[in-house]
Amino acid sequence: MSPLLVIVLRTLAGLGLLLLNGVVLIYMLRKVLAHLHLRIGPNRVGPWGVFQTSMDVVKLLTKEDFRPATADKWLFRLAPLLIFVPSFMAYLVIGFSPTWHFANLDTGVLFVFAVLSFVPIGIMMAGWASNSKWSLIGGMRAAGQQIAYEVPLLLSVLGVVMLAGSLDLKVIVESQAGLWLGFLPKWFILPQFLGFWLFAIAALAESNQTPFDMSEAESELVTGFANEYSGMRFGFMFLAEFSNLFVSCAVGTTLFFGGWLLPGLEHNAVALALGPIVFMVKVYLGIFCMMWIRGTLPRIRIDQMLSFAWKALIPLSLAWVVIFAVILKAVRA
Amino acid sequence: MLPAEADVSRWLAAAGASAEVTTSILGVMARIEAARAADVLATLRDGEGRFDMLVDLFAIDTGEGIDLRYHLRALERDEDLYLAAYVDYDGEAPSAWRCYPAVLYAEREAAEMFGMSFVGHPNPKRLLTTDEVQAPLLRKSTPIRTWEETRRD
Amino acid sequence: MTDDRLRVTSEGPIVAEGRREPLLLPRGLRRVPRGVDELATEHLIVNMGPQHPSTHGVLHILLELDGETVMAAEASLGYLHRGIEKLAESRRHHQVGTLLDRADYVSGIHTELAYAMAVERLMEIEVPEKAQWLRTLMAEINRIASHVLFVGTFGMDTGSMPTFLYTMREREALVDILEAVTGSRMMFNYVRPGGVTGDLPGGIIEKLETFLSTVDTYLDEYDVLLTDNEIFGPRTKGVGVIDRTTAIAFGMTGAPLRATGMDWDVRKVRPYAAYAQLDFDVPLGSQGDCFDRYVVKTAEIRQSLEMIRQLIAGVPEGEYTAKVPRVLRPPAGEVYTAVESPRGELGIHLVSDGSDLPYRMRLRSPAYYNLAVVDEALAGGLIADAVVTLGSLDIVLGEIDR
Amino acid sequence: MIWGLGFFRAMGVTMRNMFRPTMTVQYPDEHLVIPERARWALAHKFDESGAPKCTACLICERECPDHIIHMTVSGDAASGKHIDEYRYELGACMMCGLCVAACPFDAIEMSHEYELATPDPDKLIRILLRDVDAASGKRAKEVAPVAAREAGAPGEPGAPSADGRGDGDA
Repeated sequence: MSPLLVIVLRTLAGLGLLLLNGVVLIYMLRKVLAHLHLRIGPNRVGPWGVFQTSMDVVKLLTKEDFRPATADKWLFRLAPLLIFVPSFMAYLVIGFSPTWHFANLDTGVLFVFAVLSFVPIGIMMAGWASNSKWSLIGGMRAAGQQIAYEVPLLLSVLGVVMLAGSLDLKVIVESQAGLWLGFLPKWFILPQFLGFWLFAIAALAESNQTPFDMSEAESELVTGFANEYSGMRFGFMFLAEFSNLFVSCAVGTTLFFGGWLLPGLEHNAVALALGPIVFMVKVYLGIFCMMWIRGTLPRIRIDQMLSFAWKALIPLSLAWVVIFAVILKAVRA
Repeated sequence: MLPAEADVSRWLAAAGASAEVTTSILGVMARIEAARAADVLATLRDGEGRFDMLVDLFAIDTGEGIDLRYHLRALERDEDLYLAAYVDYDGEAPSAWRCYPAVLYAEREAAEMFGMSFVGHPNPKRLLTTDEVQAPLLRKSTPIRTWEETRRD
Repeated sequence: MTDDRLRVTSEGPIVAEGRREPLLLPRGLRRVPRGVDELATEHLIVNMGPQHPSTHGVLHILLELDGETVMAAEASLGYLHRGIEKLAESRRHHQVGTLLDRADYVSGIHTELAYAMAVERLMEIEVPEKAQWLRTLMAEINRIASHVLFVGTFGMDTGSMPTFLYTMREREALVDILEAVTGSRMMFNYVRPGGVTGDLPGGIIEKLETFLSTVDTYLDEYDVLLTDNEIFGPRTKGVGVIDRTTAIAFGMTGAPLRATGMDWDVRKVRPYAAYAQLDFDVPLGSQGDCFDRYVVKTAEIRQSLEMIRQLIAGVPEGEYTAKVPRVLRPPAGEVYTAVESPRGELGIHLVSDGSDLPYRMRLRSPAYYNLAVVDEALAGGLIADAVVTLGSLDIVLGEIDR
Repeated sequence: MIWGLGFFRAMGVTMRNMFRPTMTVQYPDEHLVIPERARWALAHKFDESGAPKCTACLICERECPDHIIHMTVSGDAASGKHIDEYRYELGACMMCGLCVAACPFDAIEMSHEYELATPDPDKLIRILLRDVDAASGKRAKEVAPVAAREAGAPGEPGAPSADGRGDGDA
């Protein structure tokens, strides 16, 4: 087949995975939150409510895609795309198994975070374009929050990159193979324990999850920047939020929990076959933890969150990078 | 629980208001003229009486005019005192918000429901009803679908 | 209190130094004078309510925002005004209870009790001991149901979803007991002048005991989820501070007043029904911020549980209502009776002219005076603080708008 | 306790609740048990022979605070009353139970029928009795003669307080 066709097919497969993931994640969130709160969650549409989210997607498709008259015409239409496309592009870099990946860039980590930094622009654009005061406040909050947490996110990843010696996700995962002292898997979470916590907090803030869901704080701004959107435009934003969730968890597993590697078996046919399944299980465990946090903790106030980022997270991650570099040099020498 | 009538009339005399003090099942009530209400309240609060809390302010339509009720309370001594002031329909009374900010809402409601006004109230808008409601609602003259009318409609 | 901290609206800035011109309706956006160095920033006038997730009812607050900070706030009321006081003037004394349930619809028993006591004091009716016992028990069950709803919605205001759903479990158990005894879940129509409309049906004491056995573990869980939480603390401590002089000046009663350390609880100061025989203490706060109001309310839940245990221990015998004439015709006169409702001191000022219809009934509603302070308490904070402060005042709009 | 521990204890609470049974009552399939005293829609009582116990004394119509019971009665006390129509506006009823408390003949009760939602408004007005002879005047509950009212006061509202016991010594 011609390389162009391969690329098109891979992108379509990526889009298909994203939509499937979105549907499964929304259903999973509603079920997890329900059972955390002594409720049952969707159980009417299909067995155990499995078709609930797909029916929601159909509903969003058929709903009227309304645009307020006073809204800024072009920006209003552009905003959902600018939120959805970056999280879709980030999909393409994730490696599900040594052979399964859409495109393997040798600067994978950098590409993911560079692409994800488009999302706050989209959110602010949505907030501003819908010409409603509450959306504007939601948009402003999102901008302040994501810029403040972009820095610690990248700094926390530096440690891993130093350990693996390359930005390529495949190389990072492969360098986590093998065992320490016979039983400990060589995952980067062990040497990089503090780095992992910094990454987790920053990733939570990046994907607008509680306790950092300031931009669509239900009790203050109803749904913040997405107030005036309806129909499939709102669907894109909603899906983007969940694919951001998936991407941050996927990157977290690749960097810290050894991607598709199981401590026991390496480099044989079975590992290759089991790779994607192991990877997806790890990612979904990470997503479950994020949903667990979402169903428990209250929300931080916007100024507390920004001062926490600038005064606590960034100095800590800077110090950690320096200390870890020194330790690494000493160990390697 | 009840302040002695002698004390009450002494405090009121200090405020220079002529008042007839009565004691009933309600408690001690002093009737003063509406024009002096604000100064009497100020002296009762800052003076020796120390009635530091205004529990309630409301009006009663007595057929010929509007009777204001100020319900004061001295928290340390747990004593209540009622001030009654007579205002005729569409009349006015001095606003007492400077010494009891609690009356801010109560005065707006009393003015709107009984068709009177409070001089000096900072925000004399309607509180509970919208502009379409013209008649003062709680006056006895404003009709309501009484039980008798509906007996055989 | 006559310092200029409280000069209000048209004669000058409302309150705090940061405040500029007051908020009067209708008004255009004000521009800050374009000084050479000053950015031309405009204040944003935003409507919070009447349809808003955290105004606890149909309350419409106009916020004047400078960025995220609230410069001025003004509540506009009346969306739930049904003219209860006017309607009461054409109802017989035993029919007014149905109106009063709908004033404070979260704690109907307290409002009915206040009215019944007013008529009883006018007609000098002596209420039998069993009726007083029943009234106190139902009032305390209703208080816990209302406080538990407060804990849930206050958690929701700060963003914590689970507390709201867990508190519904408690409230459901209590409301079922209330339905079994009074006949309805919220609109009880249970307390009448002279006594109550029915004795405890069978099985209620057992239901209460099972509830009491499990509720303590759940209350400790709410403490873990909210009180000791590292996010809930900074969100509520030092937010919406209302000190004692402001609280007394604005006529605030109930938890907001006790949160400032003022020991004033109508059940202790002027005991009514069977409260004189119960021993319970009145929890007090210190700073008068949102956190203290919340802690005072959760402590009050535990006190009410204690009271219910004491009540269940000794069930008196006797009639559940006094001999009361079919048509109540109290003598001419005025009376004021106060009750400690979950929101504060709820008083009924009843003026009777000797006929069988009340001449004038004034409902002194605690939430009405607790809300009046909103213009002061919200100024200076962020929007998130405004939501939390409003939630901590635990207002019910039915009682404010009457 | 150290700063970060509060998060994990809170998450421990929610995880514990994950294993507790859910409290949702799945309404169309499961129904809540209604307590005996619950008050819902108004309903008439009938004696063994199927005739209504209502004697058309109009006390419930006068007692209702919202005036939603309207009865049209023909004939007079002597020759036996005939109820043409007992009209009950279910839509406006607040189920307070005052009419049942006031009825001296124990002829009406607050039933347990709570599924009252209907799309069309006409169903909200119910004709409980149509074209039926009223029962004779024997009193189910011993009620003292109603205190004569002074001139000028409207009709005589028979409103016994709790369950009809009251001896009119105003």
